[in-house]
Amino acid sequence: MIKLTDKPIDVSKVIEAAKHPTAGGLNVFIGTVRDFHKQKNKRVVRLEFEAYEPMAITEIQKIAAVAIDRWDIKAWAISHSLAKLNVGEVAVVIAVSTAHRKASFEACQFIIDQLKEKVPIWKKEIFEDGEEWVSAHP
Amino acid sequence: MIKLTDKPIDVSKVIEAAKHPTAGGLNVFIGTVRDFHKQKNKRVVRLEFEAYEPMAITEIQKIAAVAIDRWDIKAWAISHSLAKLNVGEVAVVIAVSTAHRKASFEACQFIIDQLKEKVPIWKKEIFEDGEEWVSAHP
Amino acid sequence: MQLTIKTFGITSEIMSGKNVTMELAGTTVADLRKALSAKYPSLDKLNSLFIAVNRAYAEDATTLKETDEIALIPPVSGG
Amino acid sequence: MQLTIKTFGITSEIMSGKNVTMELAGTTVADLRKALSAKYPSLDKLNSLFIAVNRAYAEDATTLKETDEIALIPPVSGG
Repeated sequence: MIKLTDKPIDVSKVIEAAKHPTAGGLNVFIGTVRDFHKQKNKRVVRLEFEAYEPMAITEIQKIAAVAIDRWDIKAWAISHSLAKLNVGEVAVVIAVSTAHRKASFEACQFIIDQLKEKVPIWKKEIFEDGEEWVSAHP
Repeated sequence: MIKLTDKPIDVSKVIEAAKHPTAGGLNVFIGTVRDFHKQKNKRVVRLEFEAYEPMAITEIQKIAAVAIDRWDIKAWAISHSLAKLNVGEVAVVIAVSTAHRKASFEACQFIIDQLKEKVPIWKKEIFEDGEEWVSAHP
Repeated sequence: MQLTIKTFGITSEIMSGKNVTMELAGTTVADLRKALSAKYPSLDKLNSLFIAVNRAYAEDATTLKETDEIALIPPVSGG
Repeated sequence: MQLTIKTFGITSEIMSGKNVTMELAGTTVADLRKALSAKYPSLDKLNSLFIAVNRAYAEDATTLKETDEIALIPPVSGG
């Protein structure tokens, strides 16, 4: 299951979609909005997302295909927010179930690492005194 | 938060308890009941748990203390079932939040690995034709 | 040929639009890169800039057609 | 001295009870191990057997008192 949504992400639904009777381990990564940007020493007020939606879904499918090839994944689900988010709210949920637990950790970490590197989704941080597209500039 | 319970585990509650405004990454491990015991080539019908409760809580506290010392953990929560469980049901939930995502994966994996090694909780697998305390014998 | 280019994130601000039309003399992604760079020098200041053709990352050697769906991918930051 | 020993998992089956009283001639965890092994030879077949004293894993050299909370910890299998 892949979902890009401007509604609040229902974490339980993503987890349910990744459950499987042959799985013993289910790893879930939840990215939440941090209140502070350390490098900039600025308080984060809000986040906004933009996505190139059809390509984002295709790229997530490609990442999942590589992961399924590498680990014995029983079920998986990914939901990414495209909403305006406040501090503490959920930006992304990735859930992966495998027969044994080690693979669930490895596969879930691989997927979030790849997502952050390749999937065309952009995050704008809104500070008290301005805003900025994350990672755009050196 | 540490909870041993004979009621169904509320996964959302465990996750909520591990959220923190200074955290950007929240990793969750969910152990579920697998339908099949590969080594024994037997179908699992049900699981039962027993715990030495006060010592189990103390041992989990010790494991968490080591993890907090090793990683910059913002919040964490653990719930372990002591109920009779059917296939697919949740046996354990561990949730750990950290500022950055890599640490959340490492800390959560450390905690489940240590829990399986040291915490006095025992699992009995009920098969169609018998039952057995897991790992008791060579 | 005339291309319509989808922009995202900071590239929408640099190019002042979400769908920007451009006349391209050349035929490849590399030619498009040069044309973009000449018209919008601020694009060169980005950490990276990929060009997607028909919803997939494209190589510099890829040949473009007027009917292609072309998009600029500045540094992604999802998750 | 007389000890009351809490049993868990398979040890409750081997020793036919959840709280088993035992007369111990010696004074240490090692002595208790020997006495248990003599009375319940099936315990030796387990993958491992730890003894907890007052809710913490105990060393063989630990000295026991009648008032200690003593428990047998066969191979754990939580999670």
